[in-house]
Amino acid sequence: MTEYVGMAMPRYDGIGQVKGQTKFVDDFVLPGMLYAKALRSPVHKGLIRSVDFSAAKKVPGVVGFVTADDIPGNRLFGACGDQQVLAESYTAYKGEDIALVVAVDEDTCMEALEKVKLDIEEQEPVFDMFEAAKPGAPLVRPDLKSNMWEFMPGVTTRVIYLGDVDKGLAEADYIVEGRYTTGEQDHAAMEPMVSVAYFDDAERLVIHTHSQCLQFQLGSLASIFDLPLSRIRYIGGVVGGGFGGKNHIHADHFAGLAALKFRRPVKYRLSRREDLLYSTKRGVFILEYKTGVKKDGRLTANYIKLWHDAGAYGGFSPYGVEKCSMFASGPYHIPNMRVEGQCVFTNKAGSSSMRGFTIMNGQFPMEMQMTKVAEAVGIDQWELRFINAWRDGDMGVSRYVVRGAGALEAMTGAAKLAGIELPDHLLAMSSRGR
Amino acid sequence: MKEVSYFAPTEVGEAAKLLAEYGDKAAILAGGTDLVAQLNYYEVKPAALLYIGGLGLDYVREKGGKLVIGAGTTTAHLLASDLVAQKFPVLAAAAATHGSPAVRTVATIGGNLGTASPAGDLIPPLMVMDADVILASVRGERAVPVKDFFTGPGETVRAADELIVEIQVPLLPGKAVFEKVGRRKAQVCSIVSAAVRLEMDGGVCKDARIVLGSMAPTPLRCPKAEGMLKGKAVDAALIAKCAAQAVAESDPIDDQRATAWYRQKAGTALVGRALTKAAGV
Amino acid sequence: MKQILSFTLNGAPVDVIVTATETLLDVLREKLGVTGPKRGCDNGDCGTCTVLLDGEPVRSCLTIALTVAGRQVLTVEGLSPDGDLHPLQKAFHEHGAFQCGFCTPGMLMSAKALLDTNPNPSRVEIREYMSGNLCRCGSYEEVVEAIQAVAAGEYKE
Amino acid sequence: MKKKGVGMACVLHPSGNKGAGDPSNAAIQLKNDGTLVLLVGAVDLGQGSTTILRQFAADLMEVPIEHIFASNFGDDFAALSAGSFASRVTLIDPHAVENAAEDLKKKIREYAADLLEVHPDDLDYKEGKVSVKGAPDRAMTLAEVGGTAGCVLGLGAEPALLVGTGAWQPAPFTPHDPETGAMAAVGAISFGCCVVEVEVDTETGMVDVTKMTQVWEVGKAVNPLLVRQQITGGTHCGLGTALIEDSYPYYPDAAWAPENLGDYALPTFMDYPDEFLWGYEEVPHPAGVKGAKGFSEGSTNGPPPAIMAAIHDAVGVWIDQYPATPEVVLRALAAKEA
Repeated sequence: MTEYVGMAMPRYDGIGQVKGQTKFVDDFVLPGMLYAKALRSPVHKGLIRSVDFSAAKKVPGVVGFVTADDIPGNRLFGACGDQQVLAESYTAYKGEDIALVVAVDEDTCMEALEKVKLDIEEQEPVFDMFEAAKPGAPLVRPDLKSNMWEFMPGVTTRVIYLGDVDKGLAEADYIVEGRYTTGEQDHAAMEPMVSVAYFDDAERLVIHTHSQCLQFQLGSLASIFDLPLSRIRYIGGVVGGGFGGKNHIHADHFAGLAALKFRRPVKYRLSRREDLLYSTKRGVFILEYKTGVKKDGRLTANYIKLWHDAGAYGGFSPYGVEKCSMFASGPYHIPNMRVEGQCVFTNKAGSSSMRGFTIMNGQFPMEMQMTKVAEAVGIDQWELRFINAWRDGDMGVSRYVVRGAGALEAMTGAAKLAGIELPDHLLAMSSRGR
Repeated sequence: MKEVSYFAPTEVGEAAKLLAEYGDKAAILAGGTDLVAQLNYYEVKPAALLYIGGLGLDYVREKGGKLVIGAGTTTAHLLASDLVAQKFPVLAAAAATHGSPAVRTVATIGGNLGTASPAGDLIPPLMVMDADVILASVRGERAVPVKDFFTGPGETVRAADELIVEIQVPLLPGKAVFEKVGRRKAQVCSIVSAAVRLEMDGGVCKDARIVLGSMAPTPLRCPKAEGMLKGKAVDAALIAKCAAQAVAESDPIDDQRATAWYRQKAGTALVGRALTKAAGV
Repeated sequence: MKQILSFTLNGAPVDVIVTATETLLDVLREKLGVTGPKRGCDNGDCGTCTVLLDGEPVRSCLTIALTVAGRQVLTVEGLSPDGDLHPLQKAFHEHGAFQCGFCTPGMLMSAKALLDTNPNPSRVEIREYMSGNLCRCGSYEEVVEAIQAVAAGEYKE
Repeated sequence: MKKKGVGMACVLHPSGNKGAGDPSNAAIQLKNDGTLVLLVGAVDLGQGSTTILRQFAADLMEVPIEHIFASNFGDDFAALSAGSFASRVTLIDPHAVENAAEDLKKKIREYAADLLEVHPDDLDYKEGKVSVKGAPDRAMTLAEVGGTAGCVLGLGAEPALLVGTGAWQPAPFTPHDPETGAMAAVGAISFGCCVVEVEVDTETGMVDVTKMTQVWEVGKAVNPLLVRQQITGGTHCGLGTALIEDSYPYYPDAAWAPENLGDYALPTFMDYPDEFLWGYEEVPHPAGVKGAKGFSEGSTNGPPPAIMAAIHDAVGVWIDQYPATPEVVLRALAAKEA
């Protein structure tokens, strides 16, 4: 029998792609379909005094508006359940959705949006997480007690440790310190956020989605719409690039709410500009490292403090702080490790999962440290990494036991391909044991 | 957007009449690479679109010691033109960095002038050659030196009833060089650009032009820096001083692409490089 | 103000009612159901909407529909009218020159325009010519390889 | 002046949610003609999850791959799966497919046992056929089983819907220990090494990545063509992250946030390394089907530190942040001179 696993073969669905026949969400254009666009907060932080749709309503082609009062179920969503579906009394980042205008086409939506009279009181935003963390700092949202995420009641620092980091640093011959900032990126999938929703013959709400995770989002949508899961047909599976950005709901809730209210097919999509400015992004981490090492190159300790800018809502950020912490010492055996992580709210669009989610934010500083450690000790950087690389049975900071270790194999393979000759004593090492 | 009129005249006179009627309520559509993006994002709301692609303004000719370029000449046409390659190679060098191939097939030199971006790639080469913009209207034609054409970002001396119809480029002697830096290596808006032209006699500079892009509200001539070179033997030390002077004449800002600090630093480097190449030192 | 626009789309004549500000991309996707060209930015930056106009690549999102009156428009749907794959389509598929496929219809049209004018491009010529087509899945290496394979005659119609 | 440098980095990437608790599901239906439909919950974002899960299904059902149609279109069934994130699919979903295949084979044996008048335990399933142990002539093909169960072959047979279902998760969810932060459940970890050569323009700060090598240890390369795509893709994203992309150029201030793909500049063909080498190594992972463990996001992780190390090698400054835009590099050089 042919064995298919291990065989190079083109994508199963590739023919449709090269013929341009694959139906992405925005490719669905239905008879009588309406379009929705969002009224957004013009300020980074504000208190909504009133929204007056009376002039906008008169624009020919306008079908109506959707506000928080039209939401049948939950008015909050997101991984932490703290994000407003539509803002009611406050906005916490520039571009936050306040209402939807629904019309026969997007031109009409835009014309009507210009005529909506939004009375919003601009408040002092806070962008810098160290400012936001100070006692007495302006609150990012009125529903917060402080701008710090609580991992457990009253606990704003997630501590994960193994061994005794103070002892490990005391044992070290060299200590290398560094402070690193990992910037903010956009997923920038070629397909911007979009959704199409309508009711089918059986009165089920059909949603064409580019979701990366149908199950999670279906649950969230059902609670917003107050519909049983079985009343929603959530059709996905064709996605124009996700990279973590489509783990969040950006469009399905709005297309669905408008379809619920007006009982007609509705398309809601973000322009590229809206997508870049107002959708979720990879949030910033700032990390401080203190790495201890013996003269012979053995790592003794790694002490990390990190801060993550969550933006205005929790999303996956608290999870991300923990995930970053668990792997921020790289693929290395270090007997003593301690990570202290904090997650801080600021008045920006929410942070998100993105390719390499929070792992790359920890690998970057760790590898910078490793190169600096090699320089400090005066040891070849490959040798430093080979000596310390995980073997099966080593333990990570959160006490997981490493199985199937392969850092040595990856390094050996890369060196060979790149034309770098490694000494025999390194090539003789095995991930199967130390 | 539904009530916008569309006109596609086939003669300049016809276009001029329409412009006389509509003035600034008409948007002049050539390649559309700037205008249509603005329409897509509801940033402009013209009463009419005046498409000038049918006016026959896509040409490059040599006439009376000048290179005459129709305003509707596309960047791709400039790149393919033997005349441009031979007589005005610095324009081809800039054109090669302009947008991407699918933009260059439609983007026009007149549009690059009319858009009046301080980052317009084709402008610095035109300015180092003392080129003129020819504007036509029902009132007649006039020539405006490119260096006097811009009044601010997106703003020019073109009256609302005037149409850019031609660019006339004196084939001045000397070697001209274009340099540009952006955030990536292709399809990129310049953070800073520079064009220079040096007419050398032995090691001595007879005439000089230095133009900076993205360093001021408009593309900028640097007359004091030019003055430092004229009549002088050009060496590395003078080039360094001159580059610093050119940047001192500019007024860059912080924006999404870089800070003024960076523009000054990189601008100095680009002018220095361009002068070095142009002087052959 | 609505007007009738007549042009040739993938070899067949088309008449469609359009407004002055509608782009070719709007008309293809929303009115004619030709959804191969994608809407990625509406700003000319991404290249997913690239089509050939009289054989030359243009951004359909930056092309006012009325300006194509009487002209020839080719989209990815017109690359393989008989159902057989165009050599570039075959090569893109077999070389894995895309992942999500959203950029592919535009990528293919740029690649066709390149080979139509330069049948034997070098690696750097391919990279320069294709640089206006963005792919976030990062398939650039595979695209270059696929175009090289077609140029080398490895894929016949 | 242009200066050259070389840098490297060794990085990891975990597959699956931290703390686990992220199940996947799959189902395989036998059609009346003996072909199979595989339903998976993993969303194909372009990474090719449907393609590789079909490869697993073909091996597990021992049929030619052309006999399997695969769908990830969501709708009612597939929406049961956690989804495509955390590089989890290659580690987790093949187990669901395996369980679904085992379930279907069991159901096929049970159904065929009645027809062949033997006990199900006396039947072997091999290469798309059930046969009586020791009597290979007494056998039924999948087409015969499917056709009979669908009542299109043979009269009077009992109808049956032959669908195998499967579900799997690496471990039940475990929370962090409140005192130590311990969280022992981790699906699998993959490893990568990135070697980079750069040229740094010391006057403009532009960094040119002239050569990059990325090798990943992936457990099992289920489909080397797709392994390559994941490595080239991560290179694109990692390179943009390292050198170009920035949603807040004046962070922490929100000013001048880029609003188009010209200013939020993604790497173009020209920004990709002039020379790119890739490879994979295989250390079969005990938690994976056939040793597969996934790695795909990870290829983003190596380029940023490797590029910064190369910049340091070239010009002697540490860029302790990303992106290393021309401005960031030039400022670091200016600070070094000062």
